[in-house]
Amino acid sequence: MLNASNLTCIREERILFDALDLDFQPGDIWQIAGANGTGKTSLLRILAGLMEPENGEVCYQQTAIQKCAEEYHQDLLYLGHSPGVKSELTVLENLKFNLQLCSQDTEQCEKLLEQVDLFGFADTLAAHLSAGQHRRIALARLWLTQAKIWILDEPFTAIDKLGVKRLEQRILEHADQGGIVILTTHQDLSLPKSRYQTLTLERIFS
Amino acid sequence: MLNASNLTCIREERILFDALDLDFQPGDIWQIAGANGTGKTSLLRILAGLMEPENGEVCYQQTAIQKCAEEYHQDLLYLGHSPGVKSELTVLENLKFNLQLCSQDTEQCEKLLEQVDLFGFADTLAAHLSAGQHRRIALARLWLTQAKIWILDEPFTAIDKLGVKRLEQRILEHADQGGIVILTTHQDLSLPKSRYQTLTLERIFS
Amino acid sequence: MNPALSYRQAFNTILKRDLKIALRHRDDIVNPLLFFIIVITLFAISVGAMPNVLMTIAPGVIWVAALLSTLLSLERLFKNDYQDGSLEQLLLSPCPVFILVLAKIVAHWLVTSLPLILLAPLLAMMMNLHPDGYLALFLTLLLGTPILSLLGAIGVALTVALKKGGVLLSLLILPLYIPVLILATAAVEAATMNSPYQGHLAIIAALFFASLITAPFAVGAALKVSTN
Amino acid sequence: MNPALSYRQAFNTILKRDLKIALRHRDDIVNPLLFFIIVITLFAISVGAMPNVLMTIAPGVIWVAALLSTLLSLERLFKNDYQDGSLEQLLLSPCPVFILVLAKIVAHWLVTSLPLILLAPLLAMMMNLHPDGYLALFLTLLLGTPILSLLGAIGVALTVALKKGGVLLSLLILPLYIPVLILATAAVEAATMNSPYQGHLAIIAALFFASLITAPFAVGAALKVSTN
Amino acid sequence: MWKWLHPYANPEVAYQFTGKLIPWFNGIAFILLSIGLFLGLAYSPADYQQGETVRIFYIHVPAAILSMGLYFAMAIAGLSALVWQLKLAHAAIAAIAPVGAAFTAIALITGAAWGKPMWGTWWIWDARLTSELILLFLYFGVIALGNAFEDKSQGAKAVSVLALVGVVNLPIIHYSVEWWNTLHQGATVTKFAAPSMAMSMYIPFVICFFGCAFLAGSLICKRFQGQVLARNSLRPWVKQLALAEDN
Ligand code: HEM
Ligand SMILES: Nc1ncnc2c1ncn2[C@@H]1O[C@H](COP(=O)(O)OP(=O)(O)OP(=O)(O)O)[C@@H](O)[C@H]1O
Ligand SMILES: Nc1ncnc2c1ncn2[C@@H]1O[C@H](COP(=O)(O)OP(=O)(O)OP(=O)(O)O)[C@@H](O)[C@H]1O
Ligand SMILES: [Mg+2]
Ligand SMILES: [Mg+2]
Repeated sequence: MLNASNLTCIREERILFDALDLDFQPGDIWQIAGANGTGKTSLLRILAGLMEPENGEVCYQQTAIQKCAEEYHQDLLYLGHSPGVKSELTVLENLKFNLQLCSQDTEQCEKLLEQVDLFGFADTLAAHLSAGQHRRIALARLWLTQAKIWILDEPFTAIDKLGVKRLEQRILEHADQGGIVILTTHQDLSLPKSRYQTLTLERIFS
Repeated sequence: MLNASNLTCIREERILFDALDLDFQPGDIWQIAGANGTGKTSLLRILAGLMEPENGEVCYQQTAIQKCAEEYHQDLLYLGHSPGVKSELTVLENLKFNLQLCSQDTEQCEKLLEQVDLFGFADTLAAHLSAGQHRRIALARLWLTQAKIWILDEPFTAIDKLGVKRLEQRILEHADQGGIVILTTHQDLSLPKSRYQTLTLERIFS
Repeated sequence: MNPALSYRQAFNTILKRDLKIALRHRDDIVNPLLFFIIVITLFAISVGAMPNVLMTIAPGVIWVAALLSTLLSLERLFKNDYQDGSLEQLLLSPCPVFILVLAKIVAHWLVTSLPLILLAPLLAMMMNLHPDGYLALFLTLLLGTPILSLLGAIGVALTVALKKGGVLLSLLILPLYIPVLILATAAVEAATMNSPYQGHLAIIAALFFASLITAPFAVGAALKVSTN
Repeated sequence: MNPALSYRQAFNTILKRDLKIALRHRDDIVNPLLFFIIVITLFAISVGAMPNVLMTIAPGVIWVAALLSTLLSLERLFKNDYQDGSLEQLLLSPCPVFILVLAKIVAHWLVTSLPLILLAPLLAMMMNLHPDGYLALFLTLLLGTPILSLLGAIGVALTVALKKGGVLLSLLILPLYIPVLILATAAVEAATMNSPYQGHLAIIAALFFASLITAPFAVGAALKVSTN
Repeated sequence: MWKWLHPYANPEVAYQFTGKLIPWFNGIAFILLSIGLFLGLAYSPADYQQGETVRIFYIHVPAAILSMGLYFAMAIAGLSALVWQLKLAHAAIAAIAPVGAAFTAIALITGAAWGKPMWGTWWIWDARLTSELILLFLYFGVIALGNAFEDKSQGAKAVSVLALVGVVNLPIIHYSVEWWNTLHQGATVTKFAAPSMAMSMYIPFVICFFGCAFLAGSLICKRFQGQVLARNSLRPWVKQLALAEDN
């Protein structure tokens, strides 16, 4: 469904990866692994269309993603290092805004709050949350989105153990329903080994 | 050496912890555990003297830390969620600044770079590093400091596995030399169980 | 797949969010306004007790103050969104970028320039502006400030990812602002002397429509370049 | 335990770092300067071809421009450091905070105000300032701008942790700035009329020393409150 | 002195103490103001230069002097908040600021009203007038800064710093008439040695002044009580108080 061919990425005159071919099929979970600075984030941003590769192209349903931006974005959910939570808005307002942008009704909010364990914080400003709670607001989107392709850059950062478990469950559920999940993390996934593939980026010394 | 008595912390009218007594002895490693938003960061900030508790006091060598700020700061190293790395400076300049503030000679830089696996990035602007590399600059201080008390808030965030291992080793080494390490992390420490104590903060429902 | 958002809805959602943030923050509204007032009062204080001097420089001072306060509020337009990652999310939304951008610019104008326009008569009074100039001042501000916001947005979009954005911003957009400034002050001055100023006003209106139509696309393109 | 840093060294280290960042960034230097020039040119443009009007308002315009550009550059003084956590680290350093703060303020002044002072004569020429006023302008700027930086730092330190810092900042420090503004413009005006202005200058100098001695402590206290 | 003051540093004691003061302050203020205003507005002679407008004097000057005095009191509270960590001083600052702002506004308004007949203009940008206006802005700054912090005690500390810094404005206001040549009247009542003013005006003025001062005191005590309650809302004695109120 989503595939990349011959991707090359060069940053600051350092080759991060070269002639990378990738093919993501419905139901896949991919973990992009690798040491710090090997280009995981760069790869995800290229796949999401936020960055242009030095070479190669990314295709969604056989069309280059630049050409079908509207459909691709409809089907894509990308969460980066900074996840676009507005500190000036309360938790509820943040969630509602996300819901509205997906044109869903805003009644699920209560349930959502519980799902990400922020119950009772609905009217707290996001600025007044702890690091983990702040990220949870962004992660709540995973429970409400209908996008098929999830690209998650270190989704487990700052999340406690119970939270990580719930997230993993949600990811598995999504893949079982025919979605694609591409994520990076430095922790080990506790999913069954057979359920996910790992792509390890190596540092290229040039 | 460092002890806290009767600490209470209230944020946003939520009691985070109440009447907490702590005593840290040379050689101790303490992991502060707990779910998101239970007050780990708040506790560390109180211990470092960056925040005032609602009640209670923190003493260093039997003196309240407000009263002996200069000595305490001399012996303290605190790394928070955002670790004070200047994006506008290069890696080397960042390290040198840190060295100078500890009035150490700036010749160790090369070695330090290797220790945190940033060799070859000396002249890269910190803004152009990956998330993990950015944090490594701050963590480099652990290798050059002579402070006895380390307070580390989620030091392993965004660091790859090898990096985490090295960090843990360094922490152990420090404790063995009679230092105190207080840290939070949502991952399990791979240190021998007997070497560290865990304080788990619970959510108080009021 | 859920039904795509209609353009109208998308526009409204963004507009509402930005207005809400501005109202919450309050800063965004009060700041430019306060700045506007401050610049004018400082002038009144420092030029001091010479009412006739004040009178001659009034149109200029008021317009310069309006221009400066727009210039300064512009940085906020995309900066916060860039830093907390919301901008990426907007670019990844299925809606065409220019609609979202337009919504953000409209919100910005509503928040920063509108209060300023409403307050201008009061300050004009403080500055001893000739009564015939009031209408002209109001009209030029009403047509002129949107141009400032629209053009400014292009500059901000180009510089948002740069650490050293600020300088560039002023350099990029000031040359574009100066014609508006000259036209507008000329119009107000003409009005105070009771000569016709419709010509000036027509040119400003033309500039307004031209920038309304082209700026959102330019901003969209610039944002894509910036987040790369 | 390593020997504590001498105060001198600590001061130098911070000063050097801040200057380096400013030179790297360049923004910090060029921005206030550019703003200063812009305000003055815009006035010259909009007040237009009335040299004698320009002449009477010149001291006021130049000083207001200097004041505004200081005001705007102030936010940077601690904001970046607060956001990336450096501020916490500074507060935790074994040196007394007031030394570090003083170093930061000095760096800020060197970077933002000094270029402005050096450029002022040129702009004074543009504004048709009476030749007798040059020396007074230079002296008042030299003594006055440090006061602006010192007092401003207190305001910034108080508001750095607040989301809605900007407005408050102006509200807090402008009252403190206005006496300096009045004194300075009065001095320059006196000079252009060939009357003595040493009295004004003496008061400005007194204010300078008073703020030099007290402000760093106030800033230190304010920063501690802000990071709480 | 500390020993004597110490019991009053307890919020509950302070709350009750100010509660007892309020009726006294109210009474004294009422009596003094009625006498003073009667003497001033009806009894005392009109000025040979200024005519009947001189009667604004009996409001204008007490308000102006109090606006400065209250600021000074606030600064002292700020100092004790910072130096001795006195939590009650936080409440005191928050109590004084709006009252002070009100008196400043009164001084400005009455001054402007007086200026129109005397100088022919409501407002000029002269040193005393400007610095009094600055004082009003300083009060606004203090109030706004206090409100901007969600955390009350953090806000109070920030406000203390600001209040202390703002004190520099006071000598500027007071001496502005000597430093700059302005339209505004020089020191007449505040020259301690020999008030250069007729006794028939001086006595009503003094009575008015103390009347205003006690009025301010009573307002401040009232606000202080509210602030103390708000800042101690989690304490048992406040809860008891609230319960007693309900019954
Ligand atoms: C808006 C206009 C005015 C303002 C802001 C203002 C402000 C003040 C202030 C702050 C003081 C107290 C000074 C001190 O105690 O050091 C004061 C005192 C006084 N004002 Fe005004 N004033 C204004 C207009 C006037 C006018 C029009 C008059 C009458 C011609 C006047 C007569 C006085 C007198 C007689 C005193 C007592 C002076 C002393 O003994 O210190 N004021 N005013
Ligand atoms: N700046 C702030 N202002 C007000 N309240 C805050 C602020 N930061 C945190 N809090 C509140 O304090 C509580 C504890 O926050 P803290 O950051 O100490 O949690 P934590 O244990 O470090 O969590 P995490 O694991 O997510 O980092 C949170 O519930 C939050 O609501
Ligand atoms: N904004 C940038 N500008 C220039 N170069 C960059 C930028 N961000 C990252 N790089 C470079 O690209 C390389 C890869 O960065 P990337 O963020 O993709 O790494 P990563 O694998 O995500 O690392 P981490 O595990 O630390 O998040 C890094 O070596 C860095 O030097
Ligand atoms: Mg990364
Ligand atoms: Mg935390």
